[in-house]
Amino acid sequence: MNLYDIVFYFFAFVTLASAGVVVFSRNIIYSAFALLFTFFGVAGIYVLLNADFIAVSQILIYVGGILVLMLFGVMLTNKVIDVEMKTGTLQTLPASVLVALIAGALCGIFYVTDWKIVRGVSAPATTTNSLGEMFMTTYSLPFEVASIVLLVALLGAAMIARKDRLPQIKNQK
Amino acid sequence: MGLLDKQFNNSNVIITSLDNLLNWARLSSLWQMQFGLACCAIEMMATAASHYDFDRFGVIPRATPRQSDVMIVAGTVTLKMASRIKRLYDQMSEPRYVISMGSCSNCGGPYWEHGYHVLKGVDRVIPVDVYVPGCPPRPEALMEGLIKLQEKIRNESLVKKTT
Amino acid sequence: MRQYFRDIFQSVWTILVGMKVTFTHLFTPAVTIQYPDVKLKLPERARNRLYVNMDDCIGCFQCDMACPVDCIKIETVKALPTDDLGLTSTGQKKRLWVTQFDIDIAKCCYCGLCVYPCPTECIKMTDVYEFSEFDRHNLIYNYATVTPAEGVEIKAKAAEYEKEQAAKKAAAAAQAKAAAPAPTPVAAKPSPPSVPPTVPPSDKPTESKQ
Amino acid sequence: MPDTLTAPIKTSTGRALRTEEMVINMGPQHPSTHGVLRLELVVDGEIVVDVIPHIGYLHRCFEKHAEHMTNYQQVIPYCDRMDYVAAMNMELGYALAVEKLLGIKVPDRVEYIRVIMAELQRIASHLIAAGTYGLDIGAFTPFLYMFRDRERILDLFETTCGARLLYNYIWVGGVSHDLPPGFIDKAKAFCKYFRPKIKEYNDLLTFNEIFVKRTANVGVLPADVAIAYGCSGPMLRGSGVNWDLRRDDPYSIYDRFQWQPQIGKGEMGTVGDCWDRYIVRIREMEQSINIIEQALEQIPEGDVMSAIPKRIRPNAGEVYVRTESARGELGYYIISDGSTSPYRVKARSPSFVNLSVLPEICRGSMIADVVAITGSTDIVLGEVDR
Amino acid sequence: MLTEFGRVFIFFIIGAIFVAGGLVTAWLVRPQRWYPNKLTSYECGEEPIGDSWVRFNIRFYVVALIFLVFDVEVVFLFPWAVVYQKLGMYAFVEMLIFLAVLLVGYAYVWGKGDLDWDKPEPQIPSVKGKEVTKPQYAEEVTG
Amino acid sequence: MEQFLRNIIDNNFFIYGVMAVVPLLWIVPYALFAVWLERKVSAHMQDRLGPMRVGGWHGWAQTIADILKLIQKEDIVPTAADRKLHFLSPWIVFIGSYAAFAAIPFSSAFIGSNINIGLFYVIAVSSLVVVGILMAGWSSNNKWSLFGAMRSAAQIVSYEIPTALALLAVVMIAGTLNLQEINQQQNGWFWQWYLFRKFPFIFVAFVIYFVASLAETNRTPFDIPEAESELVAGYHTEYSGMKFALFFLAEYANMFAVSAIGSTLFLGGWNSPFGDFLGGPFWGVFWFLSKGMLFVFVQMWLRWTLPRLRVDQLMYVSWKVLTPWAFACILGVGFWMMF
Amino acid sequence: MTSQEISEKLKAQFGDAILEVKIDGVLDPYVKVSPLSVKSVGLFLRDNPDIQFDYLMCLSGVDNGKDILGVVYHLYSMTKRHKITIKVDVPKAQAEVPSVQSVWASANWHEREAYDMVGIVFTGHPDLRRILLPDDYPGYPLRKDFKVPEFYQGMKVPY
Amino acid sequence: MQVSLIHYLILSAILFSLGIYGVITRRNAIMVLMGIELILNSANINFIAFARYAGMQLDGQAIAVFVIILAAAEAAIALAIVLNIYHRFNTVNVDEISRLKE
Ligand code: SF4
Ligand code: SF4
Ligand code: SF4
Repeated sequence: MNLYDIVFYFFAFVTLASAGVVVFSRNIIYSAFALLFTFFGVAGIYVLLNADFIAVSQILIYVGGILVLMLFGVMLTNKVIDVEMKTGTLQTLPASVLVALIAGALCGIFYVTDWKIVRGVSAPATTTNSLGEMFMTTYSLPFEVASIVLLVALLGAAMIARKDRLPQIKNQK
Repeated sequence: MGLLDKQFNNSNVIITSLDNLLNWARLSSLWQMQFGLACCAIEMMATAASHYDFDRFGVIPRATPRQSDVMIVAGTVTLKMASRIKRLYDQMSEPRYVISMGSCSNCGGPYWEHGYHVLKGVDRVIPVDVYVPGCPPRPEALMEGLIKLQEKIRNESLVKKTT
Repeated sequence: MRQYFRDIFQSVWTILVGMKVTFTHLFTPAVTIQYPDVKLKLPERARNRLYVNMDDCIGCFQCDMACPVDCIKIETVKALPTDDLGLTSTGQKKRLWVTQFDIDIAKCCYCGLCVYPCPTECIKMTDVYEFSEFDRHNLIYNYATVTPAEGVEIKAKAAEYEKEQAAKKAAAAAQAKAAAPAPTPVAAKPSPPSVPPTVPPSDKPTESKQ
Repeated sequence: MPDTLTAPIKTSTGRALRTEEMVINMGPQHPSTHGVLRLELVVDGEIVVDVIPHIGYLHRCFEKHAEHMTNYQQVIPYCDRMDYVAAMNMELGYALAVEKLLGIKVPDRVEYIRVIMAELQRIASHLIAAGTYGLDIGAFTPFLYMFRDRERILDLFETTCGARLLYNYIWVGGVSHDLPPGFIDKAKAFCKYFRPKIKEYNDLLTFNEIFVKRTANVGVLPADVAIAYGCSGPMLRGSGVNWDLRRDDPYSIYDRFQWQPQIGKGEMGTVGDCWDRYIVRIREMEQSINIIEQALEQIPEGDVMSAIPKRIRPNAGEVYVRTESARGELGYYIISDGSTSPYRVKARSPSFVNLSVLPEICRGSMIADVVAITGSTDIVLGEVDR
Repeated sequence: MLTEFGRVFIFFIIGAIFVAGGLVTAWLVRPQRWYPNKLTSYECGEEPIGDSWVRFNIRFYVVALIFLVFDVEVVFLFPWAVVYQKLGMYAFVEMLIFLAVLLVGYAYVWGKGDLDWDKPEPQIPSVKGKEVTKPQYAEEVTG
Repeated sequence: MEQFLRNIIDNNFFIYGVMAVVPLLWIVPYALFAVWLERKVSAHMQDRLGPMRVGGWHGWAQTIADILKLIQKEDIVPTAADRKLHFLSPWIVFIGSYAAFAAIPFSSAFIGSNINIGLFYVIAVSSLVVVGILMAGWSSNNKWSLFGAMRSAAQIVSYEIPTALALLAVVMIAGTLNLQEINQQQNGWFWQWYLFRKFPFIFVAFVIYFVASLAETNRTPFDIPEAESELVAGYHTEYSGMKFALFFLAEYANMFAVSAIGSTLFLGGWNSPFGDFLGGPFWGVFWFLSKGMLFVFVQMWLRWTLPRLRVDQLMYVSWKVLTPWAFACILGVGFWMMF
Repeated sequence: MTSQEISEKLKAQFGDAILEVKIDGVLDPYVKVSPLSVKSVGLFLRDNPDIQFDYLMCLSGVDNGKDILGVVYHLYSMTKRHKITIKVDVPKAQAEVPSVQSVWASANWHEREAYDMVGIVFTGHPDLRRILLPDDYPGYPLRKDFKVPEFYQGMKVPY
Repeated sequence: MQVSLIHYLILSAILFSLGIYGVITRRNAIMVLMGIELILNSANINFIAFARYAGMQLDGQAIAVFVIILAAAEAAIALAIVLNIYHRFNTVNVDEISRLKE
């Protein structure tokens, strides 16, 4: 057991435990905040996999962006004293069975498959540079497509979210 | 249960020096609750302003009771306000101190006789450590009250007083 | 569009102007008076704690009446003809024992109205402002030169004297008009408003300085 | 799912809230309510839907005290304590009212002293108003500069009457002390010192773009609304109404001086916005300096105590006298029943009336604007609640 | 072998240890005298009306939505900026296209006012009430 | 286990640990000093003196007393609050701002972790703070806290864009995200600093970065999340004692972190302004810290000069002023480098 | 316009509702009107183009003794620059006066204050609550027969 | 056991299952979204693990970046929709919504 392994188990534990909280917590705000630790743990996993750029992007986008968005969403749509806050669950039993099956199957498949592990692939010194080059060259089309996706997301989100947002201020008593 | 909740029966060097240190910290950093009631509050503001500068004593105003150490009741406490003052005092975190500034909060001041809506002394609702007389007290007087309070804090002790 | 650029320019410019002002003040000497170390000399007319020169007080109640707050409490007892209370500095003869002269400085509003009517100018406002207390009751200042015990004694004496006088008078009256219905000498001395001092007599020494 | 669990929350006027609204209490202990005002804000996000002011946290029973005093003179300390930042102006109004009731004419020197004091006090008061206004908007430093300069005025007052804040100086029929020796020079020196300071405030605060953006077009109070609500003083002048009791209903000797009432012109936004009210105060300070300088030049010699009546005992009757205090029209309605103490004194305090328009101009603004608007009305709670 | 990121991780740990240390020291020293009134929520001395856990208004939201998109864009821009010098013209043009597309969106949301924090138009009060006929003000009053 | 221990020793674990503690040794005294400095600076700007009495000379011990006092303060968790989250949020806020120090090069010889995407990392990790603040505001169940947190989150989130874009302009020239390398590129006299290259684009970028960083650290004129005159104390209204101290510490740590990034990217970091004069790793620390403190001083200076903006104006500044100008800078630099 | 003319106009318009006019021998001339007509008088005074009392300077509640309460309106015209005082007397037992809040908006708080202090009920007032004193405060302090309560919410009131 | 590809794969599998579980069982729309985020994360772990161990090289990472970006776009749109729905129906409960739609 070397340090690498310990760190891996640590992050794996953080990820899974907090993911568990996300899924099983009855309080949606806890779920949302637990998501922070999940994302963080996953970022740690990425680092262990030599994907530093992705790890940091993960923090930037997931924690700084998506999570904040989720938190806002939760705060905008829920009252803590509501019944809704304690989100109801449904079909817990069948779901558990189903999910257990999926998990088992996946693990099994992963386990039995003889992955062609390429040894000795040392990580490039600077993933960022290489990634940048790849975006500009190999992946230039997806890159531009991404911009379109983002544009659509921007327009769509803004359009959907926009509503008659201004409250009616009555000047009459 | 923290240290400050304890009462030692006899003192020793450690306790005394700890006492001194903690007391020193407490008395040097009395954050004042930003809270003025009436005319005295204007003098309190003047005390904080350039000419007198409360900051020299380490007193800075904090708006929330949770972070303030000393409540300077500056002005007339009315019946309507008394319960609010009580609540604010309750919400302060310990250790906390109260300076009653001016005649009004000492005992109703000029309103003690006919003031049907004036609480005759803030000590009817919250415990007061130092009374600063004056109507309004000069800024210097308030500072003197503060120094008195510091004196009082300096003499606080973790050792149980054998009385 | 022009507005947009104007706003940006204005903001930057006015911010710089403001920064200049604060920066110059960084180097102007502070106006602070470092209180416990340096104390301002208060002007002559400063109105702070009251002081009563009891040697001069003739117990005329003028100050009490003038006070809007009613924070002066005076109690006088007629002096016996045998007592010599001395003269005030203005040469007036004092005829009353001032057995109690309390000023509740905690109630006082420092308006100074009590100062003007005093015939002997013995109540005045001083420049003492540092007199905060841990206990509110210490803020009741009793200026009377007679101690409470002495006061009781004086009162007793006065009552006795009154009684004597009344008895004498009654006797005289009885002598003079034996036939006439005697005027009932009611409790001759209207007992002084025996309001007990609202607070126990303070252990504070009577203010005698200044 | 509808909110079945929670009963609808109601404001103190009984209005039930809509789902996204919430009620916040701003005050009585809040850094920017200038004392113990409490504003019940109904907010929708950051937008203020309604404001319900609650006052009375400093109701000190002035009117009852006035009735209980043994003579008219004793009311003056209580007048001081109504508007404690402009105590001289409060005294002046009361003294004038009682003098009118008595039919006394005071000596010229007294009139001049009163005007000087009242104008100095107006400057001191406007300094606090502008300083705390800066504080409300978030600028800390101008506040301290203004307090620094105010301290000089207080020094003048202190040498004159011995008190820094509550003076009991202007008496019925006179003033309590004559000017101390050297006062006139000191006052002149102050005027000279003060003029350039106004520029400093302007540089630091008034024309700061952030400050302008925060206050211009915010809390617009049109002239007709201002009049209907009985606003007065800088509040009314800020709305562009050229109205100053010192000029339009002259009392004392204000007609002897050259000066200009200042009105809001909507330089930065709409007429009657917060910035206008603020600038009116700043410019009024300049005008007050003008008046003081003229008065200091013209002041005659004389006795200040000669007209003080030995015993104040007006005939039965009543009088309403109004003066322009630092906040606006200060009226005293005094009923005398022929005894030595007033039968009824009602103080029509400017802040009380000015404050009543607050809900009108706050509706539909943001929380930060409420702070700005409240600050610009420059209320003193002692006077609102009396 | 502790990579550079391992060292970053140590920073996290040290930070946590510091917080823990601080809190524990404070816990050792501070008094704890709770009573129900002390634990009431602060609201300027008043009793809070209603809960603060209410639904907030949507306007906090649109900003975050727009932010997210730009955040993502930043993620793309960084690798690009790093290799910009090396790749030169090609990267520049490509990025111009990328930016142009996004700027369209930016212009759109700007034009549609989604970048504005929702702020109602200032409401100017007016004299109201049925019985009112507005009095006319003479010149010298309003002038 | 033995293996593990050996690993630790082999890996110089301790050395790294010590290196990680060093910034802490800087942050805490720095925060104490900065708070003291802030009070002194503000005082002198306002013609007063500031702390004078605690500890003797100019109240140097003032902030030490403050922190010792905060330790003694009772810790209050309101009944209405959510206790778990209330407890957790100072951790996240402090750790978030502390972790940013990992990538900051204090001198050519000292950097917590010389990761090659240092800059990107710093930007990313500071977003942890947002979550912590939201947590603090929400869990307090206090309306002022909630408002403060919402505003704060919206604000930090919005100003992250101009910050990142402004920094991007430098990255384009530098061609690396490694802060140490960026520093090395600015070696030499002060006109080698990026601030003065490609004039005026980088200069504008610098201004944008500075303004945005003010907002990210909630400093005036962008201190609306804790605007005292509006929101009492913002998201930490309900926090007392040590937890509040942690927020406070985090705020000042953040102030220094953004200053450090600013000085690294624009002002040459640990480079001496005068070529080799007073160069070297040791003096590097000196230069770095003094540049950082210069920034901090300017932040204070602004704070005591300016009023604060309103929320909508804040958004205006971010989205309609800073962001477009930052884009313009990027394009400008891009064109300059191409042609 | 002088007070004389104003009062004459009023008399001509309202006749019996004008109970008393006093112009000489007092410092402030006043017109006493019957309680019920006060609102219409107010409207008339405000809207009559010759009078135009657009500014309500002050509204005071008074305890006149002998179980009579009074309301005093001090009016001023910004445009015409004249003033007048209107008075109303009501018996204490049935102290009700129509509200003039809709005539002069500034009356709103003044009336609440008069209600609070003297206990005059202004009918038609949109929001007649106590303004200065707490809602549960006993009594109307500016009445001459007011007794200070011994305790208020457990706090001792007298010294 | 030395940590290798399989560990990561199993980790991602568990994460995936948890995400699925969340999506299936929770009725709150935002909770469903959180589940989806978990699933996307697990997918990303796979990509990067393959990149590291199975010779996918940087391509895996590049794809992961695109996935993150898609996730962001998805989150933005989805949350906007949820909010819109919330405004319409005053609930974010999925069942409730489908009932109300009829
Ligand atoms: S003590 Fe005097 S100055 Fe202070 S509040 Fe009371 S009346 Fe005002
Ligand atoms: S100063 Fe005023 S309040 Fe004080 S005792 Fe004299 S008259 Fe009374
Ligand atoms: S007025 Fe003077 S002499 Fe008379 S009782 Fe008072 S202090 Fe004594």
